[in-house]
Amino acid sequence: MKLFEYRGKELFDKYGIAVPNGRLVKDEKDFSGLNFPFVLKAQVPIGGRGKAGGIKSAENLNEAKENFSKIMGMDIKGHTVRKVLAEEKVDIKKELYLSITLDRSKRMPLIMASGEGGMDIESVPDGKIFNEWVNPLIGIQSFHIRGIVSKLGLEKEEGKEVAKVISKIYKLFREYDCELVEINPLIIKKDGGVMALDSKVNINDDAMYRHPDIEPELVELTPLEKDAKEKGIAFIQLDGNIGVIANGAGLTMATLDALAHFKGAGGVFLDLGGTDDPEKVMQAFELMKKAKPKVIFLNLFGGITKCDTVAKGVKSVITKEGIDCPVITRIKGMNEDAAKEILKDAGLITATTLQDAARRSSDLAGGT
Amino acid sequence: MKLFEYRGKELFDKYGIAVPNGRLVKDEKDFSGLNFPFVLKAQVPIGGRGKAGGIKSAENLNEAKENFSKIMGMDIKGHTVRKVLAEEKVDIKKELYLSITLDRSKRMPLIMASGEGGMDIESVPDGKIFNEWVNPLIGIQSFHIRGIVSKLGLEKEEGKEVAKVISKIYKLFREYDCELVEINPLIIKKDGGVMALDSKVNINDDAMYRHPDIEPELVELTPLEKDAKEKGIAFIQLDGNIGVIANGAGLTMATLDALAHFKGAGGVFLDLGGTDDPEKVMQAFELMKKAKPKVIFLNLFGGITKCDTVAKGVKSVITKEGIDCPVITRIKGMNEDAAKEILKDAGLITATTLQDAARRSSDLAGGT
Amino acid sequence: MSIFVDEKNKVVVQGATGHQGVFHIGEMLAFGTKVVAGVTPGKAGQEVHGVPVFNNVGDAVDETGANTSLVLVPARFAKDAVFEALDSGIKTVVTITENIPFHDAMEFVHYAKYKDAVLIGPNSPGIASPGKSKIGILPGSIFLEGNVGVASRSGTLTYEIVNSLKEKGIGQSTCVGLGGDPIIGTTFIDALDTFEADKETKAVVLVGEIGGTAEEDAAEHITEYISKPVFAFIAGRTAPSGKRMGHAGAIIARGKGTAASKIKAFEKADVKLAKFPTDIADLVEEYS
Amino acid sequence: MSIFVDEKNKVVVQGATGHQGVFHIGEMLAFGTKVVAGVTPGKAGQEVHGVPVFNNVGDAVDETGANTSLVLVPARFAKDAVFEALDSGIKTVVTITENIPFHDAMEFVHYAKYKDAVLIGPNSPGIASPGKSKIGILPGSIFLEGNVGVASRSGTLTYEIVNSLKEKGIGQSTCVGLGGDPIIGTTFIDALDTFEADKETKAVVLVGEIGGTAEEDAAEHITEYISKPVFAFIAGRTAPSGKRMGHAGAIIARGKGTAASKIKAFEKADVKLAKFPTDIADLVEEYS
Repeated sequence: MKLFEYRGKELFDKYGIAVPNGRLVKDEKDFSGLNFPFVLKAQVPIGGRGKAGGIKSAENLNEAKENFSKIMGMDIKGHTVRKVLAEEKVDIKKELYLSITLDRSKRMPLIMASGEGGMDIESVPDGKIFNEWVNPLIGIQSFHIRGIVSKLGLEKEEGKEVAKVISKIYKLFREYDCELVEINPLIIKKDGGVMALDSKVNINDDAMYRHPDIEPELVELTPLEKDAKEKGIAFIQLDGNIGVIANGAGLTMATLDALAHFKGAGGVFLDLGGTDDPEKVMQAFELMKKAKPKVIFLNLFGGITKCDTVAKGVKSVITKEGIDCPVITRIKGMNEDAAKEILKDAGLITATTLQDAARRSSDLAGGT
Repeated sequence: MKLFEYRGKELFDKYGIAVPNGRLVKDEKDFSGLNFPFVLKAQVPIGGRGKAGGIKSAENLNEAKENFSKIMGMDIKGHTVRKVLAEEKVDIKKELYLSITLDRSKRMPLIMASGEGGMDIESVPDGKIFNEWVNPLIGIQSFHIRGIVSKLGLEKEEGKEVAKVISKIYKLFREYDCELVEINPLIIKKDGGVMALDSKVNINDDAMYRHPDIEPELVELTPLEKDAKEKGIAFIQLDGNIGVIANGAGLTMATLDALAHFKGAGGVFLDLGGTDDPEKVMQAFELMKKAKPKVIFLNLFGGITKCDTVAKGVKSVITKEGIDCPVITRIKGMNEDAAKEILKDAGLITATTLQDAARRSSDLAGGT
Repeated sequence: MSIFVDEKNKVVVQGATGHQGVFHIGEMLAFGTKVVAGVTPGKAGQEVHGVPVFNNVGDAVDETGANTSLVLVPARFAKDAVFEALDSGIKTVVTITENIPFHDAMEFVHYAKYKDAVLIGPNSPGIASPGKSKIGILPGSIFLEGNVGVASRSGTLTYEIVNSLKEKGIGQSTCVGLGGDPIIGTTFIDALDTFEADKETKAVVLVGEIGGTAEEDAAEHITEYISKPVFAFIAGRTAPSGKRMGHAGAIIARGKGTAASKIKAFEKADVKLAKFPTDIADLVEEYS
Repeated sequence: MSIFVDEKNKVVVQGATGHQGVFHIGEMLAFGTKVVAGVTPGKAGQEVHGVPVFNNVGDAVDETGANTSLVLVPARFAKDAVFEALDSGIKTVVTITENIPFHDAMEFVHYAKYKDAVLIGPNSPGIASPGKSKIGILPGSIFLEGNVGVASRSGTLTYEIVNSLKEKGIGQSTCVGLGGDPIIGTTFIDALDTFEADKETKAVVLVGEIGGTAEEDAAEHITEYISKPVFAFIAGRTAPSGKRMGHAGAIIARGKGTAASKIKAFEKADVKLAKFPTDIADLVEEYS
């Protein structure tokens, strides 16, 4: 789960990492007590807000009011700004980059740091990024921190302060089951001291049960996706107009890919998983209907799951509630013949192969 | 460092392990507020105090006074009782044994538990002791605790409480760098709940720097041993009358063994270590003199250490301060000839072999 | 031969008495797998399809000689279960459980290495060596004994591919489901090395998907170390960036993990790529 | 041959610029040891006897190809130093540092196993393969090339024994100081197995002492697996119970770890025991 910048900074504060003096502002009254100049920052779960006009500074109250009203409610890549963070400006001596991510290949946390912060880390040359991997069996050790800090070209006292921050964010990363903690920029202030000017904190969804203090916000999901998540259904809205229901994430992805081959475009990714529970099938279809696809493509492979059981579930939904778009089905595996009979009986189109079904779905949807 | 029972119980309390209501009592005034019956327990850094009369119960104030005066100041295996713990009696339903030690062979903490507590664990048959080893790379896990608790023959609720205690003492064991944590007996109370009636906690000396909250007491050392410890000299008082100074713990032990072969008995184990620093040599000799051995046996092997340098140090001590017992020396290794000259010059006896030196020392000391 | 599992694997099922446990113990027994024990704390003495249940893995190992574990416990108990298996001397651990916190998985993946044990998963459908043993929740009906090795990050998609191999009479030496999580024990590289060393295996099929760089790593490895022909299918060519596509591991993050990158890497390594999952069988058939 | 170390070991010294570091780098170079790097944080660019100093082990490995580390840092930095060596790919770590907290040692001993590395010590005087390499603080002058293997828990006592072997013209294949701590990496059993496999080694000398059951474990192991003649000396026959005799590991605790028990175990395993340290040489001479 991605945390908004301000919530990430609350965690930083909890771990003793300095952040600028600031607060969420809902209206002008909230400006009182903050010293000018300050910065107004749109809280959105996505990068690139600066370029989109989501960050503006204010030298005085008028400017603050004006810029606040510009930012609040604006749209940044599909996300409406509902929260604005106001933060006092800080005199910057040096900007660094610091993050911890999961290295999937090494199966370890990876600490990355650079003496060049404040810009997109992808644009920093590899030679200027320093990496340390932390084996989870031993956790962070002094040598990891020394290995990074000694290469950042810092003065001795600065290095000591940065070392402390690394140790603290690792603790945060580990204790809050993070997938990502990023500080960009981490700054050395003109008057000394180290401060996190931004925060990106991403907590592993599957570990949220261990962190009851983190209120879930699911800011990056659409309303239907949130609904699906609560129901435990893997459901993702995409740009196209064909709703794909399949069993298994890989098969669902492969089905979307097959559509693309025939110029069709998936509008929904819906993975039924291993279930043939009629209740779950019904919930899935209901969600799919709400997404209003032009065509629904049901692609099943029955391994352990029996195709006819799923088909019965589908039939009962359709019989009970009706369906207002064509449904193409492609069924393979355990009891596939019985399943096809049931689906035909429910008025659905049964295709023979994945290619055939994908072609027909794409044609019906009218291409992209 | 061995902690007194009452200090171990303070740690138990810190970790949420129940202990009887009690306190250290210095005189009769301290009895007020404690409910009868209670138990008076001599605080000594050694087992077997019960048999020695160091534990007595009190049903009323008179008995308390009487027994207190019996225990305070008594001698238990060479340890004078200077502290007495008074504890309210508890109704016992069941007595268990629980400990964590270091398994040197497996290089892991070993949790041991038995449904038969209250007696010396060595007298419990192996089949009734259950072991779980905790790999330090993963620390304690639920399965370790289940593995033990499921075998103790406890009722479900009792098992849950004991499980909590195991988890807590492991935490204590790890966080306080313990070599040993033992609760014998750990009791199930008649009115439910689990309580530690005794405590043995032994903290690794080399890790004491991490535990500034634990005041060192070194209760098991003699005054001269304490003095030596502060000076960083490996010095142990033994029952015999020959003071052995050698370099290296193994060589010093082997020298003591050699004396025994000739019916001599070591009175002091003094390991000079790798030093040839005259200051250290002088300190070592001063300590040795205070121990008043009948004979001093100096056994040196010079590897990196140069024998003549040590010999010079010895000579200067003896020249400056004199020595009131014979000193037998056996010198081998780097620059041994020069060293022998120096020692002869200082009036010391130089033997040729270990056996020769050991025989002569034993003879001079007059056997055991 | 086969890789990782064969008739010598004596399986203890952790989480034996739940719905899934009972069902799959039956399925595995029907396949011929030597399921010798189940474990559910507090349920010692029970039986599942005649298989004795123990309170803990240590007891199961002592009593039955189990050397392999199938982990079916809920996610929040999975780390404990894998550690227990490894500390009880189990040398092959197949972890089906999904939704295990990544930090837990990182710990037990490395602990398995410390124990010199093979860890498959988590979030794996299991592993099957047709004619010998099936450990997991893969359907037994899709397999055919033969000499194509299959390693996959996916479940149903793999069943589909294996089934299409079977329909063309192409059998499998071993089919291993590596798991759909970002942090897994056995990787494509491990599977490739083991297939390469396995005399029975003549060709390898890899089923990859978006997320991470496992396929890119595998492609490099193939160029350098693998002499047997490799076929691959990559799912998720049309997946958008930043969305988890069902599997916890199937996500394009910060520009990394795209299907395009994986396909390019495989092409460079002369791996034959299929457009549709069912095409794999045609490619393998053409080759042989 | 020899065990654990030979002319292929390229040594980085952790704690290179302290008094001990400087002295022993000189001694090792004089012995012929390939000391290729030193490490002291913040001292990169310095040299010790011409050996370049780096800020960290990773840099030293990258620049010099070091594959072996000698740890001479103070006790409270030792765990970090050993972890650093292991994570930098060092495959042989010789730890001289004494007074390391046991819990630290437990962690890095098992981490060394995870890394498939040989860890000698802590509280070891080091290891020497005469004519090839000496890594540690053992005096170079006491050795002679030959075919007796020596493994010991002690320092000076071992020098004495090795020296007496040399005086009789009996050379050593390798002399390894296992360390005087209760928690050590390489044990008697490890050393015995390696000496058994080493063609050059014809006989093995073990120098044990009170504390723990390493000698009893070794005795059992000898009966079962070791065909070469084994000689032993045990120090501490007169040591009282409950006192640490200089070494952190030399303590009879709760009735365990007595010399009597060790001597009995060795006698049962047909190990020839010496009464005085210097007798070992006579026993070995008689045998050969």
